[in-house]
Amino acid sequence: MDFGIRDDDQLIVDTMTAFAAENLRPALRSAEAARAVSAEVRASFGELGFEDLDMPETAGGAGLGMLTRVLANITLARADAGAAIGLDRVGPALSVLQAFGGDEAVKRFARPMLDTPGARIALVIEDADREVAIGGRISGASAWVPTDRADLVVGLGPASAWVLEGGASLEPVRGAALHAAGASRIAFDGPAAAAWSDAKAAARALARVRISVAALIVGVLEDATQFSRAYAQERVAFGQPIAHHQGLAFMIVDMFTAVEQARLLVEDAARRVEAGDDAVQEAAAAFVEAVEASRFVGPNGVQILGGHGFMRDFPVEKAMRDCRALGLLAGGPHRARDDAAALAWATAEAFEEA
Amino acid sequence: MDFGIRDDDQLIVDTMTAFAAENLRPALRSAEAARAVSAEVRASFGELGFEDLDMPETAGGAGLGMLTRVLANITLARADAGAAIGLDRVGPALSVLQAFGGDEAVKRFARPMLDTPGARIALVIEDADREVAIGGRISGASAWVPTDRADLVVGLGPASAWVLEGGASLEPVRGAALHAAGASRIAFDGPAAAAWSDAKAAARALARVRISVAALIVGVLEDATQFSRAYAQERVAFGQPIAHHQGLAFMIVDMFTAVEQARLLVEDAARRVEAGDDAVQEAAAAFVEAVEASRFVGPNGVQILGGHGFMRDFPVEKAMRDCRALGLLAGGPHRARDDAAALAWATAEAFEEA
Amino acid sequence: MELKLSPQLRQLVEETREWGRNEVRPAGLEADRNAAPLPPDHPYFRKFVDSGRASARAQAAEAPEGRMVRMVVLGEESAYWDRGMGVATPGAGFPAGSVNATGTPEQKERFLGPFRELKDPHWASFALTEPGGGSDTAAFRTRATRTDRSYVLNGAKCFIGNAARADWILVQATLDPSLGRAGQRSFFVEKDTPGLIGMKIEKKMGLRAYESVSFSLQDCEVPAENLLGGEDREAREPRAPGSGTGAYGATMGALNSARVGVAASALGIARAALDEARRFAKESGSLRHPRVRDELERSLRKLRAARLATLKAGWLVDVRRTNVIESSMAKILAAEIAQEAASLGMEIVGLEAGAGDNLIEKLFRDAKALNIVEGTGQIQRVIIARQLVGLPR
Amino acid sequence: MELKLSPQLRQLVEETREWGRNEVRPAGLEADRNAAPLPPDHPYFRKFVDSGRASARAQAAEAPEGRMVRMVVLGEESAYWDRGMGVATPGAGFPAGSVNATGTPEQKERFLGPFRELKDPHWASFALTEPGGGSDTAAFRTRATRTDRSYVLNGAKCFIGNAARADWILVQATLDPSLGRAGQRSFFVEKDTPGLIGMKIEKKMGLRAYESVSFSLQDCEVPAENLLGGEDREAREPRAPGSGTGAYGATMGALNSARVGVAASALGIARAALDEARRFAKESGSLRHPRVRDELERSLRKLRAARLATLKAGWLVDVRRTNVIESSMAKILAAEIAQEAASLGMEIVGLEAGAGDNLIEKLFRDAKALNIVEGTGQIQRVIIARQLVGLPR
Repeated sequence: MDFGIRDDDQLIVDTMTAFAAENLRPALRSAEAARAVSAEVRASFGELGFEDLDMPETAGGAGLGMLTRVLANITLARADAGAAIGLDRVGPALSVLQAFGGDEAVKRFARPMLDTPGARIALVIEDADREVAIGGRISGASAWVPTDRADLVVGLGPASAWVLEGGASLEPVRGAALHAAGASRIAFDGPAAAAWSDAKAAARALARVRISVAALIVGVLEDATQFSRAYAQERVAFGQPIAHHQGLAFMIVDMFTAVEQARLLVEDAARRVEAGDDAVQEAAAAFVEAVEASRFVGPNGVQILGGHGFMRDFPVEKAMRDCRALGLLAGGPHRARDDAAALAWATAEAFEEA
Repeated sequence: MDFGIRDDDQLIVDTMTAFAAENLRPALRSAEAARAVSAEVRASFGELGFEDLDMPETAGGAGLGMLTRVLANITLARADAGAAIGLDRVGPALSVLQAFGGDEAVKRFARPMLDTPGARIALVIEDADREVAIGGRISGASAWVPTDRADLVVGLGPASAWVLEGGASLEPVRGAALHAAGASRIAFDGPAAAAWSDAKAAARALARVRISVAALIVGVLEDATQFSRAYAQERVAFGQPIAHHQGLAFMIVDMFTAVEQARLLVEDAARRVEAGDDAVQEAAAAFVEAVEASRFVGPNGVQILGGHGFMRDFPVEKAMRDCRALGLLAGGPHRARDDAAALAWATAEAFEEA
Repeated sequence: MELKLSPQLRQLVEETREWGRNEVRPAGLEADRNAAPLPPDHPYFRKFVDSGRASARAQAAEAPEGRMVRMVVLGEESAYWDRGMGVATPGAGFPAGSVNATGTPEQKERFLGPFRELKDPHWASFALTEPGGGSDTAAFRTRATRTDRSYVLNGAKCFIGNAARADWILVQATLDPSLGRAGQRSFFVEKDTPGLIGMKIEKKMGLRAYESVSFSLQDCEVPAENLLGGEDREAREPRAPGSGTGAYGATMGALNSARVGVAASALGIARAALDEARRFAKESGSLRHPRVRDELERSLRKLRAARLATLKAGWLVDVRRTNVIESSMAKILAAEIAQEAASLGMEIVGLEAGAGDNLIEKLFRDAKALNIVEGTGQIQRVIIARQLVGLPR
Repeated sequence: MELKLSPQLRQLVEETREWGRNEVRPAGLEADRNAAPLPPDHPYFRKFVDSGRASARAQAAEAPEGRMVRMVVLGEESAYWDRGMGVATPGAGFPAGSVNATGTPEQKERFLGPFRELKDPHWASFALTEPGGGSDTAAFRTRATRTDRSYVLNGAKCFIGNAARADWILVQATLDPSLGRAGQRSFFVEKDTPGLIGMKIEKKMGLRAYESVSFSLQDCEVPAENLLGGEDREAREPRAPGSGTGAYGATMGALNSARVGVAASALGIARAALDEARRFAKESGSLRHPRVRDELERSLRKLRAARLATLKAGWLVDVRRTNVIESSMAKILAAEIAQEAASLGMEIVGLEAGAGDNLIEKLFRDAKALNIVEGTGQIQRVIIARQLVGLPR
C-alpha cells in the first residue's frame, strides 16, 4: 500500500512543471490561435527526452510505466491539455501498437514518428471490428481527431486493431477545444500496414488509452480548481474574499474532492497496469469518473469567476471546453460505462490475496 | 395558466391541516407503535367527510378531482404519511376500479368499504398480466403492503386488473416505515370478483396511483424540510444559528428547491388528469422526481439535526424512512422511469395548441 | 412537454418560431462563427426593424395570458433560436423599464421617443456591473459629482450589453458612497460624450452575437437633466440610507422580473440542446440504449420542472404577488438544466460535437452564461436563504 | 474492487470475516430487532472476551502494512458485518488513545490496566458531545471546579457510546470558559460516582447495537488525581489560550485518526449494502437491466474511490505526514457512499426492503449516522475549506 510518488517520477513531474510554466502556459491562447505548439517548444520538449517516456526500452524508448505517463499527462494538461496532446506525437496509439504487436510494432510504427519532425499518429477508436488482413483495404472516416496532421492512422476496434501508413486526408474543423493540438475531420483509405484480431489485446489497449485521456482530464480539472480557488481568495464581494463565503467555499471543497476521486482512480488503474494487470474495469471506471468530475468541475471553474469566467481573458472557459472535449475521446464515456458496468458486478469480494 | 389553489381546495387543505395538527402529529409515535390510527381519529376523519373525497358523485362520493386528492395527500403526509395511508381506506385502488370498471365498479367494490368500520382495500401492483376471467382463480403474494387488514384486494397489471373479495391472508411484518398504516406480507388465493384487460385503462390507473403516492412523498419532504429548517434557525453553533452558516443555508435552499420541483410536477400531472388527459408520462416523471427528491431531502433532514436527527425524539428520522418506503410503492421508481423514458423522447414540441 | 396556450399567444409563438428559424438562428450562427457580434449595419438588424417586430411587445399584450407569462413563453421560444441575438435586438431593451418607471416625461420623450417607431436599427444600454463588482451591487464605485449644471462621472463598467453601439447608456453611479444604496442614481450618458472612453468589446466563450462591453468614465460630464427621474424628484422624495429606493431600489425591483426573463431564456437553450441531442440520438441509433433514454428523460423532466417554476414565478407577478423566492428558484433551475442539457448533448453527439460544427457545441458555450447573468446560482441561493432562514446580509 | 494485502493482514481479514459472519452479524441483527443494545451480560460479549479477540490489536501489529492502513482494512471488514457491534465491543476503545497519549503512569495502570487482559466484558467511555454542542467542541459548557482535593463537575453530555455500562467515563470539561479551548481538561468519572445521574439510553433510528447515552453531572466530585495527565503536568506545561493543547488539543489530535476510522466503517456499510443489492438484483433478474447495472457500477466506483481516499489518509498517518484534508475528504466520501449505496439498495430490493426484514433496510438506517459522528459532512467541509481557502473560523 503506497500512495507516494517515486523519486524518478517526481523529477519528471518537477521538470515538466517548470517546462510547462515557461513554455506552455504563457502560450495558451497563441497556441490555440495557431492550432499548434510552436516548433521551438516542440524541439525543447524533445530535447528533455519526454517524447518517448513510456515507450519500452526494448523498442528504443525511456521505458517508464503507466503511472509515469499518467503523471506526465496530468502535469502537462494542468498547463494546456491541447499542447499536451500536440506534444505527445505518438500518443495513446502506443498502447494499441504495444498490446497487439509488441515491441516490434512499436519499433516499426511508433519509433520512426519521433525521428520525423512534426510527425504524428492519429488514433481512431471504432465501434465495430473490420474483417481485414495485412494489405487489405481500410476505408473510413472520423468526425474529429485532435490533430491537423496524421502520418500514421491507428485504428482500434472492440477486438481488433489496424495500422494505415499514409492514405489519410485531414480536413481542418473548428474544433470544440484542445486547439493547440489541431482539430480535423479525418478520412482514410488504403491498404492495412498491419492488422490484428485479439479481444484481450483490444481491451488492454483501450484500458490504457482511457487511463491516458483520463489523466489529461484530471490535469485540466486540477488547474481549473486551483485557478478558480486562487481567484476566489483574492476577489472580494460583500466585504470578504468570495472564497470565505461558506457556500462558495464548500463548492470549492467539492470540486477539489471530485478531482481527487478521479485522480485516485486513475492512479490506481495505472498502478495496476504497471503491476501487470489489464485493469480493464478499473480503467473504464476511472475514465467515467474523470468525465463525471469534468461535468461538475469544468462549469464551476467558470462559475466562480462569474462574468470574468465567461471571457477568454481567463483560462477557465478553456478548461471547461477542454475537459468536455477530452471526455469524447477514447471511445467516449458511454462505451466506458458499458464496459465498467459489465465487469463491476462480476466481482463480489473486496479483498483478494496478494 | 393558473398556479393557484381553488377556494374549495383551500378550505379542504385548511381543515385537514387543523385536523392533522390536532390528531395526527401528536400521535406520530403512538400510532407507529400501535400500527394504526386510533379508532377515534378515524371516526372524526370520516365525520369531516374526507373519506370519499375523490370518489365520483355518481358513485356516491364527494366527486372532487385529482388535484384535490394531491393536496389532501400532501397535507396529511406533512403530519404523518403512515396515518395518511391508514385513513385513506379505499386508497389509490379507487383509480384502478374507476379506470377499468367506471362508476359501477366503484359503487360495487369501493363504496361499501366506507360503510364498514375499519375496512380497507389492499392494492397490489404486478409486473405481469394474469390471464383470468371473472370467477377464475387468482393466487399470489406480495412482500409488503402498508396495511394490517385487507377486505378487498385489487390487482393492477401492465394491461389488466382484477378484484378479489376475501381470500387474502396478511402476515404482519416489521415494515421499514409508514407503521401507522400497518405493514404486512400478503398472500391471496380465490376467485376473481372482477377481471379486466385494457392496456390504456391500466396506464391511466397507474398514472393516478403514481400521482397519489408522489403527493404523499411531497408531503413528507415538505415536513422534513420545514422541520429541519426551523431547527436550524434555533440551534446555535459557532456563534450563530446553524441556518446562518451559508453552507447549511444553501443546503436548505436546495432541499426546498428539490421539493418544489417535485410538487410542481405532481400538481401539473394532477391538473392534466383533471383536464381529461391520461398524463401517463407526466405522472411517471412526477413519481420519479418525487423519489429522487426523497433520496436527497430525506437524509439531509436528518443531517441538519446532526446526532439529534438520528434519534426517535425527532420526526426527521421517520420522514427519511417514510419517504424512502413510499418510493417503493406504486410499482416502484424503476418501472416509472421506464415508462417516463419510453414516452419522454416521443414528443418533440414544447407547445401545443389549446 | 406541451403547454396549453391561448390561440393568440400560440400565434405569437408561431411567429417567433418562424422568424427564429429563418432569421435568428442563422444570424446567431454567423456571429458565433465570426467570434464577434454582427456589426450594427448587418442586414439582419435592418430586416428586423423593417419586419415591424420591434413593436411585437405591443402585440403580445393582446393575448389573455398575463404579461409575465407571455414574456416567459415568448422568451423561451426566442432563446431557443438564439439567446445572443435576443440581447442584440435593436431597441431600448433593458433600460426602457427603468426609464418608463421613474423617468420624467421629458426623459421618456427624449430618450425613449426615438425607439418607439424604429426606422433604423438603434440601441440603448444599461450599465450597472463593474470590474470587481458582479452581483455585489451595493459595493459599486462609479462616482457622480454634482457641479453647477451637470454631473461628472468617474469609474468603470464591464459586461455591458450593446454599449458600444448604443445611442445612450443608462449608467449607475453613486452620489455619496457613505449612503450605500440610497446614494445611487442613474444617468443618461449619450454616445460620444467626452470622457466615455476605452470601449472594449470582450471576447467571450459564448453568446457572441451581442456586444459585452467594458468602458471607463473619466471626468465624463452629463447635463443635470440627464439624472434619471430629474432633480425635482430628488427634492420631492428624499431617500434615507437603506431605503431601497434610488437607482439601487429601482434596479432590485426590476430584477425580480429580469431573473424570470433570464430563466425563460435558459429554458430555450435547454430545449434547443435537448432537441438537438434527441435528434442526433435518434438518427445515430443511440436512442435505443436505455441509458441514453434515461439521460434524456431526466433532462426533459428537469426542464419541465424548471419551466413550471418559471411560469409560476411569472404568474405571481401577473397576479401581483411576491415572487422573490420563486424567481430566484426559477433562475437556478432553468440555468442549471440549460448547462446540464448542453453538457449531456455534447456527450450524446460525441465526436461530431468535438469537431465543433454541431449546434450543440455552441449551446454548450452559450448556456454557461445563464447561471451567471442577473446573479449567479450562488447569489440566487443567498436571496432565497434570506427569505427562508433569515440569512444575514 | 480488490486490494492486494500482505498474507498476514489477509489472514487477519479472514479471521475478522469468519467472526463477523458467525457472531457479529447475528448479534447485530438481534439488537436491531430488539431495538435495544444487547445487555452487558449477553453471551456474545462473553464469547468475544473468551475468544481472545480483545487483544487483536496486538496481533494486527504483526502485518507489514502501517498501523493505520491495517486499521482501515480491518475497520471496513468489521463494519461490513455490523458497525454497531463494533462500537459495542468490550474494552477501553476510544478513550484508550487519549489515556495512553497523555495519562500519568499511575492513570495508565489504574484505568487501562484492567482492560489489558480482559477476563470479563468491561467497557470504558469517552464523553465529549453535549446537548446543543455537536461538533462545536470549543463551545462546550460542562464545568470543572477545583476544590481542596477534588474537582466538581457540572453539566450534561449526550450521544455517549457505552456510557451506561462503562467502568469509567473520560469526561471533557472546562476549568475556565474564558480560556476557550485551553481551559478544557479530561476527567475520569467512575461508575456510580455520586452526581453522575440521569443515564438515558437513546432510541435510535439505526446502529442500535450500542448504547448512545445522555447523562448529567450534578456536583459530581472526582479526586484531583482523576485529572487526565495529572496536576503536575499542569504546572509543567502551562497552556496559553488557543494553544491547542489541553483536552481540546488532545481531542483534535485524535480526530484525524478517528475520522479515518469512521470512514473505514462507512466503507464496510457501503460494501455490505452493495453486496446485498447485487445479490438481490442477480437473483431477481433485475441485474439484466442496464440501469441497475449502471447504478451498481456508479456506487462500486464511488466506493472504490472512497476506499482509496481512506487508505491514503491512513497511509499518510503511517508515513507521518499531515492528513487534515485527506482524512476529512475520506470521511465525506465514505459516509456519502454508505448512505447512497444503502438508499440504492432499498430501491433495488424494493418491496422486500419495505417489509423491513431484509438486511438492506437495517443498513439504510445504520448508514446515516456515519455522516454525522466525528463531525458531519458540513464540518468536514469547513475543516477542508480552512486549509484550502483559509476559511476563517
